[in-house]
Formats: sequence, structure tokens, C-alpha cells
Amino acid sequence: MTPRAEGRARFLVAPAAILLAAGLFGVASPGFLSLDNGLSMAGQIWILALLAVGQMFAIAARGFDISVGAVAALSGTLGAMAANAIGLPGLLLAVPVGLACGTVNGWLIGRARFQPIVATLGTLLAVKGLALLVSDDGQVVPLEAAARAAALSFDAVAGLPPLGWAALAAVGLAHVVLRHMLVGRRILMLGSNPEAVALVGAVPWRIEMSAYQLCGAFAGLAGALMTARAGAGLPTEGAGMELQSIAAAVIGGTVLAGGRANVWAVLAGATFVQVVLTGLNLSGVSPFIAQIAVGAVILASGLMDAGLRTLLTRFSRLSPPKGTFR
Amino acid sequence: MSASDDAPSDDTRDDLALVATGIAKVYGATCALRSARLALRRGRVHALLGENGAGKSTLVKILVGAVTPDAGHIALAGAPVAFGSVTQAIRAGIVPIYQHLSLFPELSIHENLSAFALAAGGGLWTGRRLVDPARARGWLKEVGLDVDLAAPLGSLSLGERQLVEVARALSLDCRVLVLDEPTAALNADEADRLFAVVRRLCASGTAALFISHRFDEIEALADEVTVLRDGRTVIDAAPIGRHSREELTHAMLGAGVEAAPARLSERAAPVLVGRGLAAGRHGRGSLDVIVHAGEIVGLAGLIGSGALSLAATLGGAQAGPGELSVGDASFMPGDRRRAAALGIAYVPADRHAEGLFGALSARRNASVSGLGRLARLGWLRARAEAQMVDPLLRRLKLHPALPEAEAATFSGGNQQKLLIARGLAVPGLKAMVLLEPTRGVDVAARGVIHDAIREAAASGVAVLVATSDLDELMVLAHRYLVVREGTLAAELPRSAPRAALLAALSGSAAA
Amino acid sequence: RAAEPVIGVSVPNLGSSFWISVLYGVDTAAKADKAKLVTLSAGGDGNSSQQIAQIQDLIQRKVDAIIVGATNGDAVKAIVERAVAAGIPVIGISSPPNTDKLAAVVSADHYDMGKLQAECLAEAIGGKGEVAMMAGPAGQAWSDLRAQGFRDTLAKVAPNVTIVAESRLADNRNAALTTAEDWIQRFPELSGVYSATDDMAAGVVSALKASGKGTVKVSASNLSPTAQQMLKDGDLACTSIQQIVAQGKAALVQAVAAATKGKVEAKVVTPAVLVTPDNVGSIDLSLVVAPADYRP
Amino acid sequence: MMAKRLPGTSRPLRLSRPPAVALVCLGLFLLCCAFVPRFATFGNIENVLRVASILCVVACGQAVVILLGGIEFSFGASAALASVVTVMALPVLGPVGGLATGGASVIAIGAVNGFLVGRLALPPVIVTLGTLMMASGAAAWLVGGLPIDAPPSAAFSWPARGRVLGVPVPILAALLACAALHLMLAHGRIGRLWYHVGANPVAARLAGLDVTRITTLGYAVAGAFCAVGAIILTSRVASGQPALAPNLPFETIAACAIGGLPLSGGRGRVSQVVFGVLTVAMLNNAVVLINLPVAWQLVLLGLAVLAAVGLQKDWAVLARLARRTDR
Ligand SMILES: Nc1ncnc2c1ncn2[C@@H]1O[C@H](COP(=O)(O)OP(=O)(O)OP(=O)(O)O)[C@@H](O)[C@H]1O
Ligand SMILES: Nc1ncnc2c1ncn2[C@@H]1O[C@H](COP(=O)(O)OP(=O)(O)OP(=O)(O)O)[C@@H](O)[C@H]1O
Ligand SMILES: [Mg+2]
Ligand SMILES: [Mg+2]
Repeated sequence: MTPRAEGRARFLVAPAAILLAAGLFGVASPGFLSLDNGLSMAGQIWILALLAVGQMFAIAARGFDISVGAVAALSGTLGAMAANAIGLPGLLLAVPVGLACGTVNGWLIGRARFQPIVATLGTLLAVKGLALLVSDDGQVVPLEAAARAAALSFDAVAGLPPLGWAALAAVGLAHVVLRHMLVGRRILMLGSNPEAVALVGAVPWRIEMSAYQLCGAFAGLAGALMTARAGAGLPTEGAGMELQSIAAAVIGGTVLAGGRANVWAVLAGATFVQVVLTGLNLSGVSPFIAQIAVGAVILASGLMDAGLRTLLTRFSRLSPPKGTFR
Repeated sequence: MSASDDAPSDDTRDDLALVATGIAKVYGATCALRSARLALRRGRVHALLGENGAGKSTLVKILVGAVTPDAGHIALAGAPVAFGSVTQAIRAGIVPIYQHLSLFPELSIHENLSAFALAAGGGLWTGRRLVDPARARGWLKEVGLDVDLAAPLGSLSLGERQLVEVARALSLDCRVLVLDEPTAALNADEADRLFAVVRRLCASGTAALFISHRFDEIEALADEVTVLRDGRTVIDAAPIGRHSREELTHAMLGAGVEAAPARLSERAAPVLVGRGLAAGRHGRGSLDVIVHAGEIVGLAGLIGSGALSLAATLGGAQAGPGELSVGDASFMPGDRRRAAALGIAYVPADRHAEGLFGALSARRNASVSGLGRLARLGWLRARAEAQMVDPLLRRLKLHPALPEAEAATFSGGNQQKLLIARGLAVPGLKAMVLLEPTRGVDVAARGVIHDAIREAAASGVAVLVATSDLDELMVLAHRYLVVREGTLAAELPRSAPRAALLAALSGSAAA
Repeated sequence: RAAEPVIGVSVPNLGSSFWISVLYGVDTAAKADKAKLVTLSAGGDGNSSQQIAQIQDLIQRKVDAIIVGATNGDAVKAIVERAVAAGIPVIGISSPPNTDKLAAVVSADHYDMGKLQAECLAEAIGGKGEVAMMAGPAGQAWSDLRAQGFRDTLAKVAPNVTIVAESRLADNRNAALTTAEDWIQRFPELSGVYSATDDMAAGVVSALKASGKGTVKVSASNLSPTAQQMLKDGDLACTSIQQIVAQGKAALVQAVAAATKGKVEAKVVTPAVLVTPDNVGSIDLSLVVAPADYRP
Repeated sequence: MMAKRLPGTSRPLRLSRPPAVALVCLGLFLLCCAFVPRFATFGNIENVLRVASILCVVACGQAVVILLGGIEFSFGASAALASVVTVMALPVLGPVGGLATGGASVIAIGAVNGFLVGRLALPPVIVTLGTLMMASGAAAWLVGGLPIDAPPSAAFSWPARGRVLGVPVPILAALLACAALHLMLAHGRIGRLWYHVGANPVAARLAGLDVTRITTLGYAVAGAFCAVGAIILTSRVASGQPALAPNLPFETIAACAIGGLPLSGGRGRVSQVVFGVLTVAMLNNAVVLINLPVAWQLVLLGLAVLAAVGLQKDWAVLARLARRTDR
């Protein structure tokens, strides 16, 4: 029972952290717990959520992807160009662009056996460069349909802006991919026991590649969202997002050693990070102090996870895990 | 059964299920297989023997399409085949049970049972690839497992996992069943269940390839035997009765069979003492264990009984209730660092996960517990290290004798020797706690390891061996402690007959 | 409206002397006008998404007016228009949101800052020779405009000066120092260096000094204490500034006016000014730069 | 990729085989000499070495963490904090005291990271990300976001600009750092323990090692290397900079990875770090000297990083083949 209990518990860290943070900020700044604020935040979390969900696939396959921010910027920019050429749906070009970047990462890591950090660092630099190339050294690409994009990004329909609903659907899709589709299951298998996947007849590098492809596609989607919210393609955006998305995915219970992940928990992890950011914004502390607080919060969520683990081991002392003696 | 034929090399017989000839495989600088031949017959269990590193697992991987051979031919029911992948082999009816479990700890048992279907082929959805739960439960029942299908595999013990791997093989339509050391992690009872399954399959015409280092199992199950030595077939499909154990051993490596344990003259002072300990999930913190100087205590228990857990506690590796002491010094269960400092060596059961430093050299693997003694002002004296460890490695006949080669590149038996050497190199060694010290280790290496254990005991070290291998227990221990459902069910003298031990283990009749 | 209006201030980056000085102006004026501030920094010039979310939070908090210095004028356009639609007046400052819905624009002309640098540097190097540009990060309005102003003007006033190198990756003092060291090796004939900020200029100056190239002229923008010192020491040919503290003050005044439905001046322009070692003593620093001990 | 010695018992003083990255590094050097204008001048090579030496000192720290199976993202931020602390302490403690205080703060952050990773088994990514945010927030908060200048003094500028027997101090520091790390890894007890913990922490615990202490010490030593780098950087920019070197963690990780250290831990040696660092430094120098537009600089850098690693893979294959034939 222990591993299962621990498995479930680790996915509860992020929701618990959200409640805790919401409570604290609710006391600190009264407006925080209002319905309006809840709705406004519900519109904001999706860029980070999509990046974190993508990151989750890479982490579940025992890797990670530090190029997601740059990929989002490039694909959002190209999406904006496509949207200007053929209308707003052209924004969706961001997804195949992200997928293509993910394919390169996946090929390098899965097939050419690069370490994930090297491969994605290389593509991070190259993709940043490409984004500048296509955009005349970083000039934003204003959307012609900016007004409609803004309406889709900010005007709530039944609680969420339409693009929020779309992103939620994409997260739901990620859940389906992870839980009910072969590719997701194979990613978990690879993360769980990389040596065994070949022995049961799978092709490990293809699985690894698909994990980074998913990661890239979700980064592309995040880029499209970014463009829609800004009403412009932002070629130099995205610095720092790779670390934020890794933090959100890990706070969301994704095991860095691979094999275990839960999309809803990752969504909760991303929400948590956003709650903290917004809460600090609204409480009006100095931006520098806010940054310190964000760091402390990331550490605290790690400590919470550790505390939970200890607690569980305490409780289950009489049934220690048999394979490993902790 | 064996007298029927004396022409094993006749490849044209129509009951031949699978014939592999001239198989060769080179890995970098190592030649795993030179020219191996193997012929399996329908309805027969075929044993494959060979010392650690002889190439058995490599041959298996080639048969099941996981590895492409450099040379050689494989014919399935007379038709030549060349598998590009495991999936193709499985489609052709060759079903593998691997030595190093090909299971996924984080996934559920149900998903693990469906792993072949999940891994192979195109398609989008997992749904229909998950095997029917009712049938899955049937297979689990057949191998004697009563577990929740939705539980993660990681919640099972090593032995239970092995049975899951066997159950998974049952899910496939099987013409040739390939078992690579399936019993290494099983106790006698579970092994019997496995054998029943294999026999039933064979009765319906399946050919089975069975790899094991245990002669009694081979004699109990196999109809024919092939012996590999250094990548070559040296005995080809001989009926099982034709060669004696000595002859087979000789064919494998040219060594003799090991001696029985020396008698313990008189009982010496207690060295390793545990009071109020718990054993596994049933434990209530009421067990006392005492191991005396020079004594080898065998701790026996079925899988899940708590024997390994109790042993781990005694070695300081697992936290729990109770108190432990060596000599005058006491320590808490789980304080492995203090235990090591007090001179208690510990050899874990799962050598890959808990024992080996795969990336480090053999010498560094062996010397890790004695580093304190090798350091002068934080400076490690390389020569002293070699002087401390190399004689041990030589005595344990490490093969190949390359103390500076990475541990990951040694075969299982030799990796195990590294862990034993590490134990022997503990400064001020007073007690050794060994869990499954020869799991998956060939006869020769096993003899070497047993000799080393006996020698240590003879020099006054208190030894506790926890093992699910009754033979091992009987050649090693001076006294048996039997753990059943978390209690010390019986203490038996060295002279106790095998039947009494078995009875105590399973709790069937009065011991 | 409440007696004490709440004014949101959203700036790209409080790690730059420019925005800190803006904020100082806003802050001092707020103390005088009894306004309450909510200050948010996007944490970097490239963090438009973060700034959008922050402005969303300010709308959410129903502040009475918002002062926005944009990471990118186009990127925050949509959200700023939302704020205006929600009845919150928005005042653009320095790099204003690219929309005509603003209640007021307090502008600082980045293009002119580059222009002034070009005129000064061209004169300092005698109208000919090689010049390198420490141009600041790509894709940011302030750095792009300053660089553009420099390039355009230089081509006009000193056609014999060639721009031999341009770095957009070096955006802090250490990186600027390293890049300048490399340039000194690559272009031994270098006679002048443009730098988008005074902090980068400090890096360039220490590289030049360390390699005995003290004769190479350096121009900069902004006037932090570091730049003042460099001017006094003669390390800097000139620096182009805006009266950013004054702008900050003006922005706050406009914001309060807009919040309390008072009279708003739609366009406040404070021209860019060139500071040289000669006139540095006569500049009213209180309009230009925050005191060294100011903490946002 | 580690050198495997033959079974001889005594070990004559013999240089071990150079790592694969050495060839890549050499190739890049020749390429730069041939095609990059003014690359092969004395002054430029000294520049490259000076920049490489700072990177190298910090990369030595990163290497320790990577050996332990971890990763350090907080180096850039703690170096920034160190510079700020140094300059703030300067009026009170003088140049030496100030620099020492700054250095100590980096070591302290490293030790905290190590404790959280070693004792509480938190993922290094999360821990160092957390301390990254905190340190960089603290650095900015202390000085209000702006750099503060240090009063000019010879002692203060010595770490970056001084020379000992004609050798620039940073280069000397890098040599000493490499020597120290080499001694620790190849001959020291602590280095050996790092290898063990990095290779298999569970086995290390069961072998009786104090994993918590070893890990904490490892991160603290890594912090000490970073502290030396931070001191040189602070002295170099002669100011307290809240954004001193934001790319430091990535550049050091890249250097180690290009050098061939697996991020899974337990493997690696100093020469790999050195060549990895040289590769990174030469690349950074070359893109500036070639003077391409920024977009192409980035694309080129990215491709070069990938090529540097990719080429090693091919070279490793060749080396294996060569070894097979000479047996
Ligand atoms: N992946 C590999 N890479 C390199 N060498 C290998 C590899 N697999 C096997 N070998 C080599 O091939 C030889 C045969 O290995 P194999 O696993 O077939 O032995 P085995 O007979 O199964 O041994 P054991 O009884 O220990 O299971 C070994 O000595 C080993 O050096
Ligand atoms: N990376 C490698 N390089 C060289 N040889 C290897 C490598 N990995 C495995 N081998 C070889 O493969 C064979 C199988 O090794 P393994 O570790 O599986 O031992 P084992 O006896 O099969 O272990 P177990 O006791 O778990 O059954 C060994 O002979 C080993 O030398
Ligand atoms: Mg084997
Ligand atoms: Mg074996």
C-alpha cells in the first residue's frame, strides 16, 4: 500500500499548497479571495499551465526541456504571421512549429543520445536566433485581429475566457494522452524502466521522441496563447519560463526520475505558482521582496513534499517497502 | 523419458520447435557468443547451463529478437527466421521471461501484464490493449499470486514481481517459452508453482528453454540440457540423465563441487544481538535474534514472511522498533552508518538498486566501506587501497581480473563478488549480514562466495545469512531461524532434515 | 472616489536605473499628492506576458488609474485598452502602450537619446573612424529606438564613421566588459563606442582602461551615480538623458488628475538632454535621477 | 568515457587518455585560428583564457554538484548576491574583508542547497531554483535594483586585474581550482565519496556513508568554487551587481555537459571540465569576433553546442574501434 499511498499523496501537494497560499493571501489582501479575482487568475494561468504540462511529458520520460520558452516565442511569432496572412485561425500554426522544434529535441535526445540539457540548450539558443531572424531582430508582430484575439483572451464566458476554455481542453487532452493513449502509456513505461521497454518490444527512441514532441507542441500552444493575449507575436519573450515550468511540473508531483505524472496535479502546480505571483502583486510588496517570496515558496513546496513522504514512512513503518529498504 | 533418442544433432526431426546454429555476438571488446548451437523440441523443457558470463542471456536476447546476432541462423519449426524486433518474435510465438525483470514499477500490475501489447504496434488508445481483467486474474492465480490488479507493481517484492513476469508470459500464445533464470528470486514453493505452469504448457506442445544455476531445479524440470562455455556449445541437447552433476559442472568450468560446512566446535560469545525487533509488515516488535562469534545463522522465510526485512534491520539498514548491539556498543535500527562503523557488513538483496556503484571501478566498489582506514588527512593512498582490496578480489576469483574496470561491465556473479569483498573489507569486521548472497550466481562463483563466508566465520565473525534458497541454507548455516508471518516460528539445529525446514517455513505440520 | 486614490504602476524592469528613477519621480509625487501606489515590475524587458498578467491584476484590483511603462508597446496594447474599457484611465510613460486610448502620454524620446549620442560621439572622435555599438537587448522599444536614432543620425552627421560591430547579447556590465575586451582585440583601430545604458558603458570603460585604450570615446544614456562619476573622471564623452524623475512626477500628477476626473494634460514632453563633463555640474539631478539611497 | 587502466597493480606515473572533448576543443581552436579574424592574436587568446578561467572556476563547482547527481541553478544569483554584499561591506571591512564576506555568502547558499538535497532528499532542480529566486531577489533588494560602485582600490581590483609572475590572477585561480578539484577527485577521500553518492545514493547509505554530510559538503565546496568566481567577477566589474552573471549556471552546465560529464552523476574528471570550458569560451569569443547579426550569432552558438557534443559521440565510437584493434 505504501507506494500507492505515496503516489497519490504527492499529487495532493500542489492542491494543498494552493489552499494554503490562497488562505494566506486572503488574509493579507482582502480582495484576493473575491470571485472576480478568482476569475481573473483563472484566465492567467494557462500559458504556464500549458508549458508545465508539456514539460511534464519530458520529465516523465526522465528528461527535461529548457527550450520551451524560446519555442513558445518562436511559434507564437510565426503563428502571428500566419494569422495576419490567413486570419485568426492561422495562429494555430504555432502548434506544428512547436511540434517541429520538439521533434528536433526528441531526435537529438532519443536517437542521437544527447543529454537533454545539452540538446535543449542548443535548440534554445538556435530557436531564439530563429525567432529574431523571422522578426527583423525582435520586432513584435502585431496581430491584425488583435481586438478579436483580446476578446477571446479576456472576456469570460461561463467563468473562463474562450481561450482559457481552449487551454483547459488542451490540458484535458493531455490527460487523455497520458492516461488513455498508447503514446502516453509508453512514455510512462520508458520513464519507469528504460531498459525494459525495448525488451517488451517498444522502440525506446521513438517514445522519447514523442515525449519531446508533445512537449514542443504544448509549448507551441502556449506561444499561440501568448500571442493572443498580447495581440502580437513576441519573438523575445519566454526567458525564465523554462525554469518556472519545471518548477510547476515538479510541484505538481511529476517525479524527476520519470514514470509518474498526473496532468491535473501539474495544472494545480501551475495554478499555485500563478496564485503566488498574483497574490504578491496584489499585496503590494516590493517586487524584490516578492521575488524572494516566490523562491521561498518553491522551496516550501519541496519541503511539503518531503514532509509528506516522511509522514507516510512514519505511518507505514510496520509495512516497509520490500524492494528498497529506506 | 530420456532414452528415446541419442541423435541430438539431427536438425531435420519434425518435433524440433526451434534450432539456432552458429550464433555469434560481439560487444565491443567482449565476445559474448562465439558459436552457439541450441535445439529445442516441442513439449520438452530444455535446460541451458553455463557459468556467469557464458553467454546465456545474450543467446536468449537473440532468440527473442531483442539483440541482432553477428552471425548464425535460427529456424522456427524448420523455417528460417530473422527477428528484427521483440514484437516479431512474440508474434511468431517466442515468449520471453527475462533475467532482469522487464517490468515497470510505477505502473499497475494490470498494465504490466499488458506490457507487450502496450509496447508494440501502432494505434492510438490503450483501452483494448489492456488484457481482460478476469483473464489477468486467472494468470495471476495460476502462478499463485493474490494481488490487486490496480496496485502499482512497485508495491510487490522481488519474488512477486518475478511471478508477475511469468504471468505476463501466460497471456501470450506461446510456442517457445524462454525463461532466463526465472527462479533466482523465487522460493521453493513459488518455484514449484512456476514449474507446474511450465509443465502444463509443455504438455500442450510448447517448447521451453530454462536457464538456472540450480541443479536440483534443472533435474526436477528439464528433459534435456545444453551447456555453454565461453560462448560455445560444449554439450548439445543431451538427455538430462546422461551426465552427472560433476560432469556438467566440469563441462561448464572444470571445477569441483563445494564442501559441506565445518562443524561449529562450541558456542562462543554473542556478537550481534537484536532485541524487540519487527519483521516486515506483520511485525510487532518482539523478536530477539542473537548471532554468536564464528557462527553462521541461516534466516529462512518464504517471500513476504519478513525474513529479509528482519535481516535488513539486523544489518542496520532498516528502521523499526527495537535495539541492536555489537559487543558493548549499541545502535538504533536504521542507523546504517553507525552499524558500519561498529564493524557490521551488509550485503543487500537487490544488488543493482542497493549495492552496486555501476559507474565506479571494481576496486572502488569493494573498498568503499574501508575508506576511513585508507585516508591520511583526507588523502586516499592508492597503494594501500589496492593492498586492502586486491587480495580479496583475487581470493574471490573476480573474473575478468580487472580491478579498475567499471563494475557495471561485470557479470552478475562477479558483481556479487564485489559486494562480498566490500563486506569483508569493512574495518574491524565483527558481523556480516547477507541477504540472498548468491542470487543468480553460478556454481563456481557460489562456491567461492560460500567459502569466503565460511572463512570469515571461522575467523570469529558472526554471520547471518537470509536466503530463500534452501540448498544454500543447508550448506552454509550452523543453525536455522525460520521466520513466518513476522514471527520467529522455529529455531532448528544444523542437523534438521530438509523436510522439517520446509514444514517450518510453510507452517504446515509441526516442525 | 476615495480620498486617497490608488494608482497602479507597471514597469518592465526595476533592475535598471532608468525605471527606478521613473519610479522615484512617481513616488515623490505620490507622497505629495497623497496617492497610494501599487508598483509592479515585470522582472525583465522580455516579460510582456508577465506585464499583461500584472495589468490584469491591477484591473482586477480596481485601481483608480494605471501608469504603464511598456515592455513592448504593441504587446500590452490589448490589455491596456481593456483597462480603459473598464473605466480605468491609463497614462503611458517613456515607452507608452501603443494605443490612442491613453488618458495621457508622458513621453521621453528614446530616439532622441540615440540621436544626441551620435552627435556627441561623432564630434568626440573627429568625424571619422570606427565605432562599435553596445546596443542593448534586441526587440525592446527603448534599446531599438535609441540604436535607431544613433544609426540614422550618425549616417547624417558623420558619413565617414563606420559602425564595425553591434552587440545585442551583452545586456549587463560583465557581459559588456567581456564583449568590449573582444572588440578591442578584433578592432584595434576602434575610436568610439556607443552604449545603450550607462551600466553597459561602465563595462566598456573598464575594458578600455584595462587594455590601455583610454583614448577611445564612449557615449552612453542615463545618468546613474556611476555615470556621474565616469563623466567627472572624463571616462565618458557624454550621456544622453531624459528628465525621467520629472516625467515620473508628471505621470503621477496626470494619473491623479485622471483618477479624480480632474483636468488631464494629454501630452507631456520633456526633451532629451545631453550631459557632458562640462555641464554635468549644472544639471539639476533631482529631475533626472533617483538618489543613490532610494529603494523602490 | 573514463579511462580504464589495464590490470597492472602498481601504477607508473602515466597521463590518462585525454577525454573526447579534447579533440573537439582542439578542432574548434584550429577552426577559429583559420577562419575567425584576429582570433589567434596573443591579446585575444589571453582574453579567451581570462574569461574561460572565471567560467572554469565556477564550472569546477558545477562539476562537483553534477558528480553528486545534482544540478546547480543558483550560481548566477548567489554570485550576484556576493557582489552586492561585498560592495556593501566594503566601507566597514575593507577590500579583503568585503570580498571574503561576499564569498562566504555564496558558500552558505551552497551549504543550504546541499543540506536540503542531502538530508531531505529534495530534487536539486527545485532547491537550487528556489535559492536562485531568493538570492537574486535579495541582491536586488539590498541595493534597490541598481548596481552600486565600489571605490577604486588596488586590493579590490587585484583578483581580476592583478598578475603574479606575469600570469593574470584569474588564470592562476583557475589553475589552482583545477588542481584542487583534481586532487580531491583523484586522490581525496571526499572526492571518492562524491563519486559513490553520485553513482548510487542508496548503495552509498547502505555501505555506511553519511550521505547527508557528503552531499552538504559537496554543495558547499561547489559554493566555494563559485565564491572564488564571484570574487573575481565582482572585482572585475568593480561594483555590486544584482544582475552580475545571469547565464553563469547555464554556461557552467553546458561546459560540463560538453566536457562529457553525464548529468546522472558518478562519473567525470577535471580534464573534461577544462576542455568543456575552453570550448564554451572559444565559442562565445568567436561569435563576437565574427561579428554576425545577433540572430545568426545565436543560431551559430546553438548549432556549435550541438556539434561539439555530437562530434564527441563520433569520436568516442572511433576510439572504441581503435581500442579493439590494438588488443
Ligand atoms: N550489452 C552488453 N554490452 C557489452 N557486453 C555484453 C553485453 N551483454 C553481454 N555482454 C558480454 O557478454 C558476455 C555474456 O553475457 P551473458 O549475459 O549472455 O551471460 P550469461 O551467461 O547470461 O551470464 P549470467 O549467468 O551471469 O546471467 C558477458 O561476459 C559480457 O561481458
Ligand atoms: N555496459 C556493459 N558493458 C559490458 N558488459 C555489460 C554491460 N552491461 C551488461 N554487461 C554484461 O551483461 C551480462 C549480464 O550482466 P548482468 O548485470 O545482467 O548480470 P547477471 O548475472 O545477469 O545479474 P543477475 O544476478 O541480476 O541475474 C554480464 O555478463 C555483464 O558483463
Ligand atoms: Mg544472464
Ligand atoms: Mg546471472
